[in-house]
Amino acid sequence: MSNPYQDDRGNTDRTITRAGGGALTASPGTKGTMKPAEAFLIGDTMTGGYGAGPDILHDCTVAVERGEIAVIVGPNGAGKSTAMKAVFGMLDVRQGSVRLGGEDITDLSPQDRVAKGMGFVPQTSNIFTSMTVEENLEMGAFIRRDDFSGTMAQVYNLFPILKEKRNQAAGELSGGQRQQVAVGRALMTQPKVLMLDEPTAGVSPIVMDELFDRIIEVARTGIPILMVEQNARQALEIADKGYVLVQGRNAFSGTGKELLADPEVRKSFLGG
Amino acid sequence: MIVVDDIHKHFGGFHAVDGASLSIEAGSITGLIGPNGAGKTTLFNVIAGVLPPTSGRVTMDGEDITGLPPHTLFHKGLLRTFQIAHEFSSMSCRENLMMVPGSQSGETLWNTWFGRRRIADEERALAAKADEVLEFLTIEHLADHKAGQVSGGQKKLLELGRTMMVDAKIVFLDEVGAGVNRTLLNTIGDAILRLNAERNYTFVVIEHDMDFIGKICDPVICMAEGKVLAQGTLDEIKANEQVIEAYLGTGLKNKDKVGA
Amino acid sequence: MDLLNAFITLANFVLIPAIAYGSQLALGALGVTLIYGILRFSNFAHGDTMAFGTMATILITWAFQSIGISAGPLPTALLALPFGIGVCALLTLATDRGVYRFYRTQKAKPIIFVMVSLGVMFIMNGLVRFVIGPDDQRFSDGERFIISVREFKALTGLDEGLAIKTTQGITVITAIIVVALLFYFLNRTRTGKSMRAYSDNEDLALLSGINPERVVMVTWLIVAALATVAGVLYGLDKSFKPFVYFQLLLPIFASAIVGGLGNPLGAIAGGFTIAFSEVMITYAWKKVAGYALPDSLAPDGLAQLLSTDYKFAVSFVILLIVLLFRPTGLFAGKAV
Amino acid sequence: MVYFGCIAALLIGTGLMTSWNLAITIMNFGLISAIMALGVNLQWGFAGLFNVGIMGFVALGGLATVLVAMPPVGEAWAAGGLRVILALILGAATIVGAILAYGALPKGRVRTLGMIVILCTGFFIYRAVFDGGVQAVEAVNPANAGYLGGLGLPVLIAWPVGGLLAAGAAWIIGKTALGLRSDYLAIATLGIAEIIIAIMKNEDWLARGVKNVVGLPRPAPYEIDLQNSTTFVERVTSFGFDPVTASTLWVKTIYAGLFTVVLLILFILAQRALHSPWGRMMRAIRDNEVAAEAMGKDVTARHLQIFVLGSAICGIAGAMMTTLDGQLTPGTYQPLRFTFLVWVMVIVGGSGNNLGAVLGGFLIWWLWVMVEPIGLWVMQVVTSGMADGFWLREHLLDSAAHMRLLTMGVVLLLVLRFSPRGLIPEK
Amino acid sequence: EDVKIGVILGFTGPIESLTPSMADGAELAMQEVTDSGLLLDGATVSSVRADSTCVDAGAATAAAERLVTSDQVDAIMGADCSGVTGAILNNVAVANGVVMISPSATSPGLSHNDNEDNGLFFRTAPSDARQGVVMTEVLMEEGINEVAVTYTNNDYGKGLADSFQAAFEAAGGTVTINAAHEDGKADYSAEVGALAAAGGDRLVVAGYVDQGGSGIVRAAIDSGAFDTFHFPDGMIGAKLQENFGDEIEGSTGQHPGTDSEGAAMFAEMVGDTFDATSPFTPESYDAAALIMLAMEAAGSKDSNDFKDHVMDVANAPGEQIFPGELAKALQILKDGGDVDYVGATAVELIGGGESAGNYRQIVIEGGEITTAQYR
Ligand SMILES: Nc1ncnc2c1ncn2[C@@H]1O[C@H](COP(=O)(O)OP(=O)(O)OP(=O)(O)O)[C@@H](O)[C@H]1O
Ligand SMILES: Nc1ncnc2c1ncn2[C@@H]1O[C@H](COP(=O)(O)OP(=O)(O)OP(=O)(O)O)[C@@H](O)[C@H]1O
Ligand SMILES: CC(C)C[C@H](N)C(=O)O
Ligand SMILES: [Mg+2]
Ligand SMILES: [Mg+2]
Repeated sequence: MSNPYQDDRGNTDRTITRAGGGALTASPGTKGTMKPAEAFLIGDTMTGGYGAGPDILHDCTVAVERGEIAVIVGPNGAGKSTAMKAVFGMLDVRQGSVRLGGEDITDLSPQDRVAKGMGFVPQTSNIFTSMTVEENLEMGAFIRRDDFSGTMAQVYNLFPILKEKRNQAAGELSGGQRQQVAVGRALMTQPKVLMLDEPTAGVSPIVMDELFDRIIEVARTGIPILMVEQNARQALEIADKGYVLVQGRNAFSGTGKELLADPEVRKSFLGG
Repeated sequence: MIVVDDIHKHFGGFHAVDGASLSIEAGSITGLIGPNGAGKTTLFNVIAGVLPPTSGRVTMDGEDITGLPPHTLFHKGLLRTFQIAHEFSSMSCRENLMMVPGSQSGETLWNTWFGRRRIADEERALAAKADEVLEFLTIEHLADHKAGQVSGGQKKLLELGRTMMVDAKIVFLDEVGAGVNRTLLNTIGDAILRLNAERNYTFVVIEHDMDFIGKICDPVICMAEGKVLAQGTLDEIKANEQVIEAYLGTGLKNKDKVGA
Repeated sequence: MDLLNAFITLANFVLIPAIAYGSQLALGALGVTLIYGILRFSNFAHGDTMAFGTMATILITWAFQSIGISAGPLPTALLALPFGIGVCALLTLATDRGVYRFYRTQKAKPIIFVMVSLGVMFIMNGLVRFVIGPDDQRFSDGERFIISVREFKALTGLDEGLAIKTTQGITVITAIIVVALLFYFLNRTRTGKSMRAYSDNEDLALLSGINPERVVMVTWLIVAALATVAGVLYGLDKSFKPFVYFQLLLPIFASAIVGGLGNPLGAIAGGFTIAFSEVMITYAWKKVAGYALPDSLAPDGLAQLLSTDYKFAVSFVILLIVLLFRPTGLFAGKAV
Repeated sequence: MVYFGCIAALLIGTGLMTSWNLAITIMNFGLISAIMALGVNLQWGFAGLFNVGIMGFVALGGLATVLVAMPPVGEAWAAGGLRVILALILGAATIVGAILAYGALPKGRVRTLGMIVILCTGFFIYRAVFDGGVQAVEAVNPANAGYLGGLGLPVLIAWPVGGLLAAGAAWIIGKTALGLRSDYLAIATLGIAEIIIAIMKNEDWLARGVKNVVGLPRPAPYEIDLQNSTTFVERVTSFGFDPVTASTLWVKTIYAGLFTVVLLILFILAQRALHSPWGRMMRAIRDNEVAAEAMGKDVTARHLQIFVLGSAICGIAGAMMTTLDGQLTPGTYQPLRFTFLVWVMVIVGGSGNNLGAVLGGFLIWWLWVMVEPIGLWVMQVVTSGMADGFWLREHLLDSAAHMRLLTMGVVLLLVLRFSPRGLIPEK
Repeated sequence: EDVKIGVILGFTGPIESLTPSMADGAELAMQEVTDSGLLLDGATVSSVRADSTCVDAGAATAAAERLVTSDQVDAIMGADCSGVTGAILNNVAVANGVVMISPSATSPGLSHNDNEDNGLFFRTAPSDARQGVVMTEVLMEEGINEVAVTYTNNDYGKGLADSFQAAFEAAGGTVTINAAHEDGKADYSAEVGALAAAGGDRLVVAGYVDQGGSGIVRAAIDSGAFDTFHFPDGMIGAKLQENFGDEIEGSTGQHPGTDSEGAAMFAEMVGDTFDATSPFTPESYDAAALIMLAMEAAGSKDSNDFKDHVMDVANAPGEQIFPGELAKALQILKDGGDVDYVGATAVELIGGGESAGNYRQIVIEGGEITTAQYR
């Protein structure tokens, strides 16, 4: 915290309110090529926005299966983060529903979703800046009652730099290091489903590769991963499923390979 | 243009920048890469006057600028963006841009009371300029949105937009690309090239996206552990063993596990 | 011998009172600092919370005294203390429910909280006077001194005496215990860490499965306990008077801030800084110098740097100097 | 606008229900409060500076009225006035010398030692000269004078002078303390205000300290003179007014007119400043100092500027208030009344908004004065059902005076509850 | 007809614990008069309370304004603290021509030389200039010629301490230190430390018994700095006995009062409805009584009429009137006689309408406040 120029003193993202879901109307069928109704986690035809503001999502659907990696890509401001927040219950879903393992969780508060095993790394202010790296990780494991030292060792293994800086306040880390702490924190939860909002923003290529490696591993242990990525090409390469959001709507969906191959997607979102 | 001479920056016992020396040619677009925590942002902060160096010297066109406050450097034509977006959250995006130019006559209290005509004219020109920049960044529809309520990537764009509001000599960009859509990033790259060519801006760019670096940067400097590790064209750098080991890596190991 | 006399004089008039007063301030400042650290606002109602808790304790003490319960040489109030804490906790929790929670869900700015706490302060202020009146109340009983001046002189045969009051002793010991406990609690226990996490980044805490309402509740409970303990100890040592408790707010805040807001250790350091600067700077060194120096050098005047009129001013000057060199207090506090 | 209608209605209501004299009195203090709120809003609402030392600047304004308007005390000047002034100059010279030495000497032990030596010798010389002078001055007719007096100028001059005095103090404070953030700045300013007030309380030679200066000259005629002036009496009786009431109303109206002019001028200036690039720059600084600094804005200088301006406004208000009171009583400058109440005004009105601050000034002041009768009335209503002499009734009625603060608290909470960003929020 | 008297005292603020009994004292007199049915042919007297806050001149002025212009009181009993009293007097009382009798504003600054108050202001407490002299006499006779002084830092304390120091030093005594203390503060060790270092045979505490004054005494006793004290009026009250009892055995003091046994009668009359010995409570009774007697003497409740009669009823010649004898006084006045109001504090108004100052010298014996003599 002693360096005010790097600190974004948490809690600046005013949108993360405990709104805890909203008034629901029916979920009017789904579109898209997949059958998300069977998916493990699904935000089904969600429509909603911030506070009393206009709708930002329009019938937007994102879903992820057990053991799968689903990636959301799209231009800035498309509503990717908003979709993630909606799935996590941090803003009013005015229409549509969110289901986890077949159970409708639209009305649950974010805390309750955490208790249900959902883990989330927000795009901004995603670490406890005044706490040490190790305490950040411990807080990740807050809901766990078992011994989590094993998981912590794994995280340190994955991000060796964090082990080095374990007793340093997280706010004093470099941008990429913070990102690693944030992901590490989420991994500590041992979630049933992991949601990552741009986990690789600002991390170096080598760490990004490792991160993706690890994400693949995690996914292969059966934990579904839903993530937003701007490093879209790399992300789609490892994705089982990809969503392209444009202005709050599903523009394209398909497997990662399909999207990578789609010339229009390449041109508009992957930088040619 | 900028010469960094043996800069050290210590936080307690930790040497974030540990004797970095480099020079930036006028008119170049220099890429600065390096592993997380290499000290790139810290070096920026030292150059831009945000952090006082523990030792060492920075000169700009031969003039010693070590330790000058950021606002003085701004008026000397040295601009920077922040890795973590520093928008003025309760102001609209347009205002975020309009506040940038220095020496506006409306920033003198006396004029706000007695020179209102002049201010009004200036304001119109500024607003037009700001809208132009917003349009360029593809966020013209957000002109009247509070900057605190736009998406993460849009904030980064705004961050870049501010440097386009004035005539800068040298601009330090700290990871403009992180969180920005790749297609747009390409456009930004084009803009940087154009500013460089047409207005002769010098750029120093921190970025982790090698495609982007490759596209726009000529000399590339790689830092690691607070020191300059290597310098040269991107291809040279990419071939450097040390750089590969510390920074670039060798790609995914679990590629085989990727599904269909 | 003279040197010893000099030291005893100094101890009696400077060291002991300053240590006791410092501990009282520290206990108060702990409450302020905790709210600042975790709920992130300066709670102006703290002085009146202290008054309320003390009032509850006094009423219970009186009840005890009237039915003949006592704690031997120690003040009866210590027996009543847990009940007083309970009542005070009920009040703080009710206030939180009725008042602060609304602004929390609104994500109001800290300044709004400060203003709200000002409103709460007014109300508690009225409440306390309403129940027990504006007069001062004495409720201490038991043995007054651990050692009194007379006893000390008799015991040592020195010219100068030294008095240590029971309440001073209790205050200092309590302060040490409370700080140690609090420190342990915040840095070592799960709940404590979750409180720090909440204070750091409320939203992220939520995402980690921390229940914010629980954190807030625990905070208020601890604050109620701290406020009551601080208030009762102060009241035992001096006397209970609602207006004085309101006035205490200023030195308490000063302590919390010099120490570094949000930092429990800072609260302690701050309390002692303020107390010592108040007592030392305006102290007239005449007597001490008279003992310590040879006769020829003994001062004629009072050897006082500044008159006591400037006691407060001086402690604020010290505060300013500390802040100029350490802008977030002695122990690097937070800034909202 | 609706709100200002409400305020007008409140004042007129007060006038009708109680008396016009009371209504105008409240309005006069309301005008002054509005000015103070404007000053604080400038600092907090525009620039995010947490100044809790308002009472100090208000007190300095008050001091200015004495220094400007009271007639000089010749004997006191003769007795030791020059000596006091000389001492003050010596004191200032010591500090300047120390600062110069700090710059000149190389860092290290020499510098520390040098500073200590300069400061200590300076202090002792200063005390030696000063104490004698002060004693001489204070010995001159202590019950009624015992101070140097003022310049004997018209009291209206004291208003700008009060502003200047406060601005000067603010400049010194700003130079040293503005680097501090939020609550640290708050306690620093509070501390400095306490110091200012301690000086005003204890330096009797300056303005009689706690012995107060009474009978300050007024910019308006004395009611008594009006009542004794036949033209005035004839004029008002011809309109069918009671001369006593008319005279008191007339005097108050003069004050009200003067205050309104000052408020309007300041309000317009503040409003223009806010809605200009300057205001935008201030908001940017408030939002994010680091970024503003990187965008070429000299944050420190701007902060200093606005701190000085806001404090000057408080100083002007302080001078006006002392003029209205007709006396300087340093003991009244208590943080609750002069700092926190003003803050409540700003926040309730809506910080960052000049209109809001003005509104808050009026509204909160009205409440501050009127909650007392309101509280009593509430108590009477509550107890009306109880039997005479019933202990609870007695107790409640006895405590009615304390309802004042309680009511104030309740109102404050209610306002903040229903419009947490103030009545007229920043847009 | 109904007579209204405004009682403006600091019900909230630093002397809030003194004011309830002061107001009760004043209202007791009003009740007595109402019950007698003799004032202005059977007028009832009612009291309208207002809060002076003791320190906030602005609020006090507004409150007084309300009393005078809205509640239309005929006279004001108050205010308490000298600061707000001055403000109310200048801004409200004089402007509206309302008589004001303060029971407790003792600052010498309120004595007026010329007629700037239009003859509207009186006070039943003596100016502190006088008390300083009396205090010197008491101490000198006790054989004490070296004392330390601490005073509450307001016009009362400062004025008293200064006038005492002047008198005491003129009489050949030494004041080792004359240090202020602020009321209502949390801790007084610094003050006591300085006082102890300066030393002296006795500590003069010119403060308030339920304010800083007690805090100083407490700290001084506990640290063994002083064991005997001298108390002026602000310190003498039931609280003193209650708080310290025999810990201050042998201490001395004085406060306005005479052997006219008025105080005792007052105390007896009050019984335990409120604390009759609390500072300025008898003065308050007297202030209210004077107002009403003057009204009767003038045969009018208009301030401009009865202001000239206040001095007459307060001073000789005439029949002496003690607390509880207001009915008798009213009757005498009604019959055209003359009264000399003595009241609870042996009221004697001099000069510009302030109390001449008779003092009761006390000594603490057996933990009780006992009368040593009157002067
Ligand atoms: N205020 C501080 N206190 C202590 N250490 C710090 C502080 N600021 C930065 N550091 C350390 O200095 C090192 C360099 O940080 P810096 O932000 O310059 O890295 P970077 O090269 O910009 O990395 P990235 O690519 O992740 O942004 C990091 O290891 C970081 O932990
Ligand atoms: N707190 C907020 N209040 C109101 N509108 C918001 C808020 N946050 C974002 N928006 C708006 O919602 C839209 C979608 O924002 P979102 O953050 O979901 O974009 P995104 O797809 O994540 O973009 P990026 O890639 O830049 O992070 C944007 O147009 C933005 O202006
Ligand atoms: C009631 C007392 C506080 C009044 C005091 N004697 C004064 O003149 O201020
Ligand atoms: Mg996003
Ligand atoms: Mg960086």
